[in-house]
Formats: sequence, C-alpha cells, structure tokens
Amino acid sequence: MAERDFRKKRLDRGIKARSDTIFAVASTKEILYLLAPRFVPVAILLLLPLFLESYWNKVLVYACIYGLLALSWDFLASCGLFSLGQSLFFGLGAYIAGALNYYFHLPTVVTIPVATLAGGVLCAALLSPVMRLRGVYFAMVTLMLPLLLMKVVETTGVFGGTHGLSSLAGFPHEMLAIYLAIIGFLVCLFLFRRIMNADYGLILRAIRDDDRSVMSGGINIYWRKSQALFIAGAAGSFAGALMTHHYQFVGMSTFALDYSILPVAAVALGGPGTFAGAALGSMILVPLSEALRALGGLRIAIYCGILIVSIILLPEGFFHYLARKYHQFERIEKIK
Amino acid sequence: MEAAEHTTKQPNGAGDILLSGKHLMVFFENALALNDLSIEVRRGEIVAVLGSNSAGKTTLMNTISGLIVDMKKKEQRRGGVRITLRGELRYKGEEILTLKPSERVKRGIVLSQERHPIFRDSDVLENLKIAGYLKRAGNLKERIQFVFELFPVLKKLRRRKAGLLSGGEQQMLAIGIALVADPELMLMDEPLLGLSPLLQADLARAIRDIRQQGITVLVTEQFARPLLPVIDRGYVVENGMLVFAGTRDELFDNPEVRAAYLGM
Amino acid sequence: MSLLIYGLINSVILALYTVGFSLTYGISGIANFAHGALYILSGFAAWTFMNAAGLPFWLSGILAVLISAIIGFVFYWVLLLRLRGIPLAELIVTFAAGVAILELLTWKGFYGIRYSLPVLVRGGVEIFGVGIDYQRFIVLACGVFLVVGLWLFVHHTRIGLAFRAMAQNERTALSIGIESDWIGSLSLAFGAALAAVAAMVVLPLGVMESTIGYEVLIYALAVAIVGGLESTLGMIAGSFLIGYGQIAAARYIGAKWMIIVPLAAIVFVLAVRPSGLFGKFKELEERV
Amino acid sequence: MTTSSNEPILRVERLKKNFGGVLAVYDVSFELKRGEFLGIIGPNGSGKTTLVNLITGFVRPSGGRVLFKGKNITGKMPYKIADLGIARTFQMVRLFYNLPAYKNLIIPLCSSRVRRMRGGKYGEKDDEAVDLLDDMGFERDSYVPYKQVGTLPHGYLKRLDLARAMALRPELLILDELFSGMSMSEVASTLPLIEKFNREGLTIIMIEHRLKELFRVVDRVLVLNFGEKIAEGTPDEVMAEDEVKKAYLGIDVEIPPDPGTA
Amino acid sequence: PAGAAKPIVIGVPTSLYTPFGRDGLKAVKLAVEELNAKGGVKVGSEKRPLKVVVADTRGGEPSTPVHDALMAYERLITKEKPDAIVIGAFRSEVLIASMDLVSKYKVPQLGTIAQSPGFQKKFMKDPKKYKYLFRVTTDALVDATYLNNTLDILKNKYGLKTAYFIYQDTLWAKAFSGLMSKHCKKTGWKQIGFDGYAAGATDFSPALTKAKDEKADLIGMVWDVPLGAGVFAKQYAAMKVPALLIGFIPPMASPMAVKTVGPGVEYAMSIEFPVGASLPLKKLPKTVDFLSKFKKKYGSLPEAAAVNSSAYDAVFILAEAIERAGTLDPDKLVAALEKTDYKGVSGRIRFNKQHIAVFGTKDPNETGVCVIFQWQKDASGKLRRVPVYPDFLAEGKIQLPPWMKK
Ligand SMILES: Nc1ncnc2c1ncn2[C@@H]1O[C@H](COP(=O)(O)OP(=O)(O)OP(=O)(O)O)[C@@H](O)[C@H]1O
Ligand SMILES: Nc1ncnc2c1ncn2[C@@H]1O[C@H](COP(=O)(O)OP(=O)(O)OP(=O)(O)O)[C@@H](O)[C@H]1O
Ligand SMILES: [Mg+2]
Ligand SMILES: [Mg+2]
Repeated sequence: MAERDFRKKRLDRGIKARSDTIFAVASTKEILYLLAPRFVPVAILLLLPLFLESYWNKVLVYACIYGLLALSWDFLASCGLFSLGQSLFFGLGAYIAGALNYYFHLPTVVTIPVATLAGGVLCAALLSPVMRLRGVYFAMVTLMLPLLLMKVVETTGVFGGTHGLSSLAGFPHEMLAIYLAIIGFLVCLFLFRRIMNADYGLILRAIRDDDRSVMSGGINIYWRKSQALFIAGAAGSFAGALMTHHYQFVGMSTFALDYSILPVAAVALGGPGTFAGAALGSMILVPLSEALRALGGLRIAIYCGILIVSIILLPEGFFHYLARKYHQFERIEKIK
Repeated sequence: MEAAEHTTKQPNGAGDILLSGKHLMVFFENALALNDLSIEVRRGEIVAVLGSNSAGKTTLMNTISGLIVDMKKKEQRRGGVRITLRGELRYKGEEILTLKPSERVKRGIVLSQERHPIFRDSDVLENLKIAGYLKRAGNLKERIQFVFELFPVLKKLRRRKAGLLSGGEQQMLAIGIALVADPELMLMDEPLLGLSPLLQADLARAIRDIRQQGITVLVTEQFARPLLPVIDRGYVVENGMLVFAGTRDELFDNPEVRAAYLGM
Repeated sequence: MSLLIYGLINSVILALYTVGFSLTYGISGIANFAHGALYILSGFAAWTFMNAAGLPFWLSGILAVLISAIIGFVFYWVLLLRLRGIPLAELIVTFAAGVAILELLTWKGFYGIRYSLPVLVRGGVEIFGVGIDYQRFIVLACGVFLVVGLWLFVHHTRIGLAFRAMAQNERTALSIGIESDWIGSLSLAFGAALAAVAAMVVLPLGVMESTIGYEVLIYALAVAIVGGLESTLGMIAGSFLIGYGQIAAARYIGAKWMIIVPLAAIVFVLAVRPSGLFGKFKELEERV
Repeated sequence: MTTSSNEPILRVERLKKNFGGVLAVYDVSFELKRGEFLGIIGPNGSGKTTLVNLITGFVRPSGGRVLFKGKNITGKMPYKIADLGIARTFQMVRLFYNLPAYKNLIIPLCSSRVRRMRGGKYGEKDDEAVDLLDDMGFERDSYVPYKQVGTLPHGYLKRLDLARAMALRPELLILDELFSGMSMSEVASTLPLIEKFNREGLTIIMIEHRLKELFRVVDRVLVLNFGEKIAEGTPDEVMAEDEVKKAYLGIDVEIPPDPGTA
Repeated sequence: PAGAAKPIVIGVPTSLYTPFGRDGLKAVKLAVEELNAKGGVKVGSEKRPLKVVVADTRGGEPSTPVHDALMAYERLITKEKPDAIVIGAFRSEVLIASMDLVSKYKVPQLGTIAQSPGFQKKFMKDPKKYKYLFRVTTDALVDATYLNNTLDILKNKYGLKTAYFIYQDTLWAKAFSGLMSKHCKKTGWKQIGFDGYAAGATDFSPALTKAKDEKADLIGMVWDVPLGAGVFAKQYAAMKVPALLIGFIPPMASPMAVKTVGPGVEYAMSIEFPVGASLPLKKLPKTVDFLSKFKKKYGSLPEAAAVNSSAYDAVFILAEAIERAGTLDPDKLVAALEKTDYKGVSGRIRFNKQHIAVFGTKDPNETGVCVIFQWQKDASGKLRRVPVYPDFLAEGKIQLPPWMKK
C-alpha cells in the first residue's frame, strides 16, 4: 500500500526554465548550459581529423556522408514525406558529379556545386509526380526509384553500366575532403534546424500533420513540398558528389539499398525530428560499423543486433533521451 | 468532497451497486485529470456525467473501460507521457482498476468512445460483425437487427465503407458497435455529438430502450437537455473533481447546472 | 499461349511472395521487412531437416512453416512490443532483424550452389503445346488456395474480423474486447507462416541462397503497393499486372527488362492512382 | 433575389456530387449576397459537409458550377480557393496538435493572400497571431495561446479552428458544425463573435444542428435532405414547412418521462 | 626457429559471399599451410612463415556498395599491412576501382577472380602506376575460345545447326557470350537469339519456350551468380527443351550439380577455367593432387568450377617471386613477379606485358589451360563430369542426348 501513495514526477531543471526565455540569461553557468551541448560536439568534430589516422579519417568522412543523408531524410520526414530512398539523392549527385568530370573533365570546384544544385532539382522533378502520396506509399516509391535507376544503368549500360566510371578527379589533399564533408555536414545540421524553427519550417511541419488543413489556409502545399524535396535532394546530392570524388569512382551501387536504409537507421537510433538526433545517430552507427569490421563475417549481423537492441531500449531515440536527461530530473512525490 | 460522499436517494427500480469508483485519481505526467473522484452506478440505472470541456469525462470513461491501462502501457513502452492511476474501482464487487480492457469487455463493460472512432475501412455491416468478436455467433444477427431498428439509416448504408459516412452517421455506428458487443454496463462518451435534433431525441429514446433490455448506462455530455428526460441521476464534474451529484430533478432544479449544462 | 500460362504462374508466384507480407501489414500495420528473410530462412530450415536430420520433405516443410510462425510470434513479443505505433522504429527493427537473419545464414555458409529443395512430383506435362512441370502446378494450386483462403479467413472468421478491426482502429478494437497484442503477434506469426509456405512450394523451382531474401521482399512490396496495401483483390491485381508485365517484357522488349517492369509499374501506378489500384486509403484520408 | 446592382458573392448552380452510386448532393443551387448570413441545416448525411467540400474544392463536383465573385471556381484546388478568400472550419477539427495554439495561425498568415492584403508585406506574424487569438477570446496574457494544441480542451480547438479560418482574412466564411462539442458557455461566448464578424461585413455560411443558436443569428436558412434542397427562406418560413418538419423536426421534442422511473 | 621470424602477411580481400571467394580462400589457406609446413618462404637468408588476413568485401551482386568494399580493402591494407594481396575483388567494378587504391599503397596484388577486360584497359592507361597489379587467371577471351572450338566440333561432327544464347546481364558475361555468338555467326550457325537476363531473374520460360519453339539445337549460356543460374538449370531440366546446354553455369558445373539440379544435368556441358578448379583430370596429375588435398582438408571438392586452382597457384607464384627477389620491397617484388615462370595446377604461368597470365588451348607445358566437360552417365549409371575438350585432356567423347538424335 505504501508504495501506491508515491509516484515519480518529472520536473524541468530550474536552469532550463530560466534559460528558456533567452533574454533572461544572466550567469555564465546558464550560458554554458545553453551553449555547451552545441559547441562541444562541433569543436570535437572539427578537431578530430587532426588526431586520427588516415583510415579513421576515411571513416569520419563516411560518417559525415551518412550524416548528410540522415539529415536530408529527417528534413523530408519533417514535412511528412517518409522516404526510403536517400540513395536516389545520393546516386543522382554522385552520377552528375562523376559524369561531368568523366565526360567533360570539369574540375571538382565545378562538379560538386553543380551536382548539388542539379541533383536537388532532379530529385524534386523526379519525385514531383508522386508528391501526392503519403506515408508508406511515398516510402515505397522512393524505395523503388533508386533500384529502378540502378537497373536502368545496368540494362542500358549508360555511364559505364555495371563497371561505373573510375579514375575520376580526386581531392588534392585528403584533409580537404575531410573538412569539406565535416563542414557540409555541420552547415546542413544547423541550417536545417534554423529552417525548421522558422515560419517556413513551421509550414512544412504542418503539412506533415495535416495537409488538408494547410491547404485550407491558402498555402500551395505541392510547391512547398517541391521546395523541401529540392533542399533535401541537394543535401543528399552533395554527399554523393563528395563521395564520388573522394573515391574517384561512381557506379550503380550508389543507388544501393544501404544508402537508403542506413540513414533511416541512424535517425531511428538518434531520434527523429530534431536533426541533432539524425546527426548523432550517424556518428554512432558508422564508426560502430567500421569497428565491427574486424569481426569479419558476422559483422553485419552483430551490427544489426546492436541496432535492434538500442532501438528497443530507447524507442524515442538517443537524442531525445539525452535531451530529457539534460533538461529534466525526476523525483518521487507523495500523492496527497 | 461532500458531494462525493453524498448518496442520493435511489429511484425506484434501481438495483444493487454495479460499479463503484472511489477516490479515483489520474495523472498525465504532472497534470491531474481526475482528482479524487468517486462515482457509483446501480444496476439498471441511466446515469449522466456532465461536465464542460476537459472536465475529465473522457478520462473517467477510459478509466472505467480500461483503455487508460492500455494507454499507460503504450506510453510507458516508448517513454512518453507517464500516466498514473490511483484509487479504487469495483465492478460487481470485484476490483478492476488494473484489468485489461478485453477482460472488462468480457465482464460486460463496453465503451462507445467520443467522436466516433469506427473501423473506417470496413463497411457498416462488417463494423457491426466485428463488434461481435466476443459473442459466439448465436444472437449476433439479432443484435445487429436491434441496431438497425434503432438507427434505420444504418441499414440503408450497410454496404458503405464506414470511413465515408457523414459525421452523424458515424456517431450512430459507433453506438451501434458498442451495442452489438452486448454490454451489461454501457459507457457512452458524448453520444449526441453531431446528431441532428431528430436523432438526438431518437437516441434518448433508444437509451431508454436499451435500459429496458437490462443494460445499465453511464453517459457523458456537455449539453444534456436532450438526455434529461431519460436519466435517473447525474454527476457534474469540473476540472476532474466532482462538484455536484443528484437525481434528475435535483439537477433540473439547480440553477447553475441548468444554465451550464441544460441551456435553460 | 506460353505467355499466358507462364504469365499466370509468374503472377501466382508473386502473389505467394506477397500474401504473408500483406496479411501482416493489413492487420497490425506492421510492414514486416524481415519477410524475405523469413522466407529464405524457412527454406534453409527445411533443407537442414532433410539433409542433417534425414526427414522427408513434407515433414521438414511442415516443421519449417511452424518454425517460421514461431519466429514471427517471437518477433512481436521481443522486438516490436515496445515499438508499436512508431512506424520508423518498427521498420528499421524488422529490416535489421531480416538482415541479421540473412547475414547469419550467409555466415553459416548457406550461400552458394549446393542448396535446393526437391520438387514434390518430378516431371511435367504439355498443355496446349507448352511444357509445364508438375511443381509449377502445385505452385498454382497453392497460390489460388492461399489467396482465396486468406480472403475467406479475413472476412468471415472471428479472428479474421478481429484482425481487420485491429488494422483499422486499435483503440476501438480494444474497447470491444479485442486484445491488441495477442492479435498483433498472431498476425506476425501468420504472415511468417505464409512466407514459409510460399517458400516450400516456390523454392524447389530453383536453388536457394540467402540473397533471395531481399528479392522476395522487394517483390512483395512491389505487388502490395501496386495493388493497394490493404486489399486482397488489389494484391491479386498487383501480382497479375507485374507477373504478366514481366513475362511480356521479356518476350517483346528484351529479357533484361524483366526486373525493371515491376519497379516501373509501381512508380507509374502510384503516380496515376496514389493509393494503388484498389487502395481506398487516399479516398478515406481525404474525406474531411 | 437577384439584383444586378448587388452582384452575389457566391453563386452555386445546380451542383451535383455522387460518390459511386451515392447521391450526396443533387442539383443544389443558391445565391449568397455579400454580408449575408446563411444557415444550412438538414438531417445527418444529407450532404451538408459535402456541399462545403464542393465549394471549397476538397471534393470535385460531378456537375454544376460554383461562382465566387463572378469567377468560376469549380474544381479548383483548395488552396487556390482559399487564396481567393473562402475560409472554412472542419466538422472534425483539423489542427496541428504538436504546435502551440498561436503557431496554428501562422500558417494562413504565411499565405500569399494575407501578404497581398497587407500590401505585399508580411507583418510580425507571431504578434499578429496572438492578437487574433486575443480577439477570439483567448487572452494574450493567459497560458492558452502558447499551449500545445494537443493538450487543449476540445471546445477550445473549435474556437481555434475559427480563429485560423479568420486569420486568412476571408470574404466568405464557412462554419461546419462549429458548436458541436462546445459547452454551453463556450457557445454563448462564441456566438456574439460570429455576429460581430457578420456585422463587419463578412459573409458567413453556417452549418449547425443546434438550431436555437443558429436561428438567432442567420438571415436565411437552407434545408437539405438526401442531397436535395427542400426549403429555403427565413428560419420561421422554413420551420413552418411540413417537409422540413418531417425530415428534421424534433426541435425541443420532449420525451415523456419513463413510466418506470417517474 | 621459424616461429620467431616475422610472418609474411598475405591479404585476401574478396567476396566471401560467393562460392568463388570462399573456395578461393580455402585454396589459399591450403597453399599457405603447405608452404609453412616446409618452414615458410625464404626472404634473403631468413625463412619466414606466411600468414593470411582476410577482408570481406561482401556480396557478389552489383547492388552491394562499392564504397563499402573499398573501405574493407583500405582497412586491410592500412591496418594489417599485407606484403601482398591474392584473390582480390570479385566484381569487376570493385577490381577496377580498387586498382588506384592498391597502387597508391604499393601492395603487389595477384588477382584471381575478376576477369573484366576493363583491367587491361585501365592498366594500359598507366602501366607504371598500376604495375603492382597482376592477374593469374583466364579472361573472357580465352574462355570463349575454348567454347568456340567446342562449338565447331558440335557443328562439324554432330551436325548441330541452330544456336541460342542467354547471358547474365553484366559486362563480363555479355562480353563472354558475345564472343561465342559472334563466332557462331561467322561459322554459319543459325542464331535465333542473344538475350540478356538480369542476374536475379526468376523465370526463364520466355527463353526456354523460344528455344523450344524455334528448335534450337544448342543453348549457350554464361552466368556467374548462382541464383538465376539455379532457376535456369532446373527449369531447363523441367521443360525438357531438346537442346544441348553449353557454357558456364555454376550450379551445373559444380560437383554438387546432381544433387542441386537433379538428373536433368545429364548432357549439360560446361567450361572450367582454369583446369583444376574442381574437376580432377587424369592427364594433369597436379589437378588430382591439389583437389585431393583440398578434399582431405575440407571434406569435399570445391563448390565452384572456376578459379580455385588460380588462387592456389597464386600463393606459390608469390612465394617463388619473394625467394627470387630476396626481399619484400614491393617494387623489387613486382620486378621478380614479372619474370614469373611457374608450372602450377592450372598449367604454365607467365605474365604478359599487361600483367596477365598467358592462357592457351594447346599445351599445359606452355601456357595455362582450361577444360570443357560434359555430364555423362558412367557404366554404373552414375552421373559424372567427363572432360571432352581439348583432346590432350579429354577422357571421353561428347554425347548427344537421345531425344536430339533425329
Ligand atoms: N493523453 C493525454 N495526455 C495529456 N493530458 C491529457 C491526455 N488526455 C487528457 N488529458 C488531460 O486531462 C484533462 C481531462 O481531459 P478529458 O479528455 O478527460 O476531458 P473531457 O471532459 O472528456 O473533455 P472534452 O469535452 O474535451 O471531451 C484535460 O486537462 C486534458 O488536457
Ligand atoms: N467520399 C465519399 N464516398 C462515398 N460516400 C460519401 C463520401 N462522402 C460523403 N458520402 C456520403 O454522402 C452523404 C452526405 O455526407 P455529408 O458528410 O455531406 O453529410 P452531412 O450532411 O454533413 O451529415 P452530418 O450532419 O452527419 O455531418 C452521406 O450519406 C455520406 O455517407
Ligand atoms: Mg471528452
Ligand atoms: Mg457534416
């Protein structure tokens, strides 16, 4: 009976309550409280390449690439477009950059920006006929589209067919690639967060919740969705273009399922809706996957196992959990 | 507080205590949705719970029907809002506060939820058939027939997908579903919502018919005039607390209740 | 003529791939991305029973179906219970579970050219000048049986109706006494069992290897979506469209277009009819 | 009714809609003058909501035309129609449950219509939204405008929905069962608001089952039954018609008390 | 003691998912074991043992990310620091993409699986840069020559006239079967089709019906992914197409074919490239020796009828080159490798200018060789693989199925 009279109570930390209204920030402690979770990870990420050996730097690039894809996924998801086809964005960017370099010998300073923009436009154009779809249906179409393009490349043999295009221009220095990836990743992260918190993002989120209702507010949801597709597509294409030049190779496997599923897994692990979750997720997943490489054959199975266990234990996602622990505490309270 | 202890004089014909809730408390995280609420329903009665918006009517219904147990479980699994339940809830003398909804349906407590959540993708007839899940064949046909008699419109619409029905039609169906599930204690959460005046009156009559079949009814409303003629007793809930309890006449005579819940 | 017959067979195979997936999805709203993995897993399970334990094929087959069903059941209670209602997590977890199964199989060496299940009856006949082996007849019969059976089951049995109820509105289902977790886990078990049954009749047509798992998943998704996710009729239509489309493409355009057809069909059908050929989802969703 | 000097703001001509075999709206025509307040009543399933959906573009008509300010808007996309100045509320409220109440108003405030009406500029949207809510009776200093919609009581949502429709600065406002699910006191406080809008020149169509309140405000009533218009006129005229009584009656029907309990 | 010496590390980055990769690895381990039993390999004056480290580049399907395979490659090279690499990538695109990587880190590589002609092309673009790369196995050109010669025999001696070709739609297989198709056209066969199927195809009825309707005498097929090949093999057997099957179809070439495909394999003909991959040849004792060792160690013959003997040979070629070079320095090792002249299981191996092992059809003492075999019933009625071409390896004659004799 005794324990029935008690219950756990969740409360915001005092410092959060105070610093929520940003004008009231007074002490350095409060400023630190607000800024630390943002700046410490960024600083770590920026300094890390200087201390890592070349192989782990490659892994870091990989993590940023997946991070970009995860961010782009999360961005689309924020406006109700659940995609299972990040590899479409990735592959388009990769192929555009690769083809520009291979056939026209354009340098990376041209191919990467062009691939980013053209990739975004192309993604929006390709997906605009199916923008009306919602939920699973959109997910499935996006899942199929890259597979379709992959088969098209395989069947028609364009862009080198199954062999792909190799010996493309690389980056003059390893560090350039690394910092390009990291900075692209960070810019996306903070840009997306900013967009989503602005009125523009508000509308996107509202479209996710109830597009009929948004329409009744006189907003052209299809145009907005196309814009969202462009933004997400550009982020994904940037990742693809970067990868192409980093490995000096592009092939049909850039449309592979891995590039679609892994980012989603990263978001599921980190927690959707905040971008920080997506970023965190990919920063956990990719290095984990590489660390497991030493295990050989069982690697993927163990990797999946870890993924499953962590999602089951924290269905809300790492980030949400951490954020809650950071901002709130619990205490036992007696019920009157 | 006093109101909670206050037992009204029993209208004739009412039987033993079917359901009694004592000191019910429900927290959604730190918000108190039901605050020390006590309620009692006797067999064969029609009892109304009146309250304005967010008074806690739905929470009370969910607590009695057990849906809240399920909500609690789900929220817990994914670390969402924490729901805390306290108090005592007895049905035919048995403590049921933590019982699963399906167990409660087996014991005869069936809820018709507010704002008509029906099985959108099935047609009307199938909706009613599904409702007979716990009833082995037998009188399923009869019960469906009863619902059709109650709401002749539904019979006409029986082949239409439920999700395409109009708001009012869906409301009728929602009530029909609960009826087919063969309740002993029928909980109705805002059944009048969206019904035309004609149908509101019909429903009030129907509730009386239902009682005649031996079903006890607990119904919530914000605007109770159409129901007034048929109820025996009523409770008034505000902010999760009981503020008034009384027979129909007592409710009718109380000027505040009249103004707030009867529109007179 | 052979186009007609083999198109039919191909369609039925696709329907068999899909039946389990769409059952599970239709009931509990869980897109079981481990479907393909369960399919091939049961194939290997049957192979193991036959070759390691020396059981006859029919017995191994039944055991494999049972095992698959149990795995599906366990999936629900172990993996999905805490994640119900978070589609993203559900999807990733089932997919990860599927990949884990496939990888484990591969790691165990179930990859290569030595694995195949025997056909029930060897040989074949010629109909209208088209040679068909008996196994393909079995596939045909089994497909028809399962699809019809499924429809009857879902629409005319108590559990079937409860399944449908769960699929549509869990809260209301609860309030009329349907146990959501029980039904949910049954749905996974049923879906997994159906995947296994399909495996038992379809796999003997070729050899087995773990990557078939992905293939089956993609086909199942394709069919389910083209048809509309929640309708049996849609599933049939979807498999026919893609099944015949493939064979016709192989015949008239070039065999390598075979795989492109289902993918293109999905994109096309959805662009034109956003909820699949027979899906009512959209219409319902847009009712304001 | 038709006066050339006073061009109707909305004209519905022989509007039809059938869903498969179901005739939801059949051959409905009516006109609405600027500033008029029209009530639509009818039994459940008589096609009221469908009629609204037809006008606002959520459903494509199978026949007939809708003219808004003389312009044909039949079959246009909902956002285009909203952009022209027709705002609506929904029978089952459709708001954004994860957003704070005032943020819900930002969405219409972001539309190009509002920008046009403000002379090509957006204002301080947050302030504007809070102002609007203040007008609607959700006081600026109370917690309500800042609270998540999902945690607000249902009656508030209905009013919020109204506020959202008003944020679009419409010329025609369509209310679909605004009062259902509102408590007496809320109805009492909302009704004058609507009247005020109407006095200020807003044209309003209101669907309602709560006749007593409806009849207090409307100029004219249209009665639908089985998708057809069966009557039109002032409330008194309409209620006097037999057909209406038969289909819809039951205003204030008193049920004789149950002999068992009385 | 030899144990104290620092081992020579041999890296094996390959697709362990494919039977080719798995069996190849087994062959490499077998060779290493043999060498270590003899005390290892002499580097300068010191005998050093060999050690194998493996990196899995995952699946053989074109849809497995190349980047991931390259990561595995790079990790192997930078972490394990192998002195040389054998086997190498399975998929052509991975091989080609990895060429830059391998030459960047200067690790000599003896590739034994991927056969793409893209290798030569890329090699010739910058022979200096890519000099670390060698290929120890055949390529499509050689394989096709064997089959073409067999086609000639079938036409001239057995009177077959109509041919139909099916290939798995990848560059390698298309090039391979294209060579056969071209040859047929040149030599007066009637060709009724040349169709590509996707690697994962699950139904071949269109092809088989076509072959049947248009009365093909021969179906030529090239396919390296087991999946589609298995369906084809079974469907071919089930549909009773009266045409002789010839080409490269792993499930039908494998020693386990009788079990997987069933009695339908009778009369099917296949190439094994190079010799000794899974079929012991009486006339080449080395193949018998290698395969019996293999069977003894692993319990059964290799599954895949291709490239295993190359992997085995590659280790010995490497060991020999190291001993000749007397050092593990990559550039010196490459120079020594270029001078390889080694008589191994698959014949005599020398490298040409493009670092490709020379294969021919004439004499195993001059070049590496392949073999064509047919599934035939022996006296006891058991199905066996009988080498039928070239003559210096043949143990029997080609048999036509009874239903084809007119
Ligand atoms: N799932 C939930 N999470 C958090 N708070 C909730 C939840 N459900 C109800 N509440 C809170 O509990 C209180 C009572 O709500 P309840 O829905 O029971 O009221 P109601 O009387 O049914 O009102 P209505 O007329 O709107 O139906 C409200 O303050 C509400 O905000
Ligand atoms: N998309 C649809 N498909 C099929 N039938 C429909 C569809 N939408 C509406 N209906 C039918 O059309 C009729 C009119 O529906 P509507 O929603 O307009 O009624 P209503 O007058 O608003 O009723 P209520 O007062 O109950 O809200 C109903 O019988 C309904 O079942
Ligand atoms: Mg309520
Ligand atoms: Mg309506």
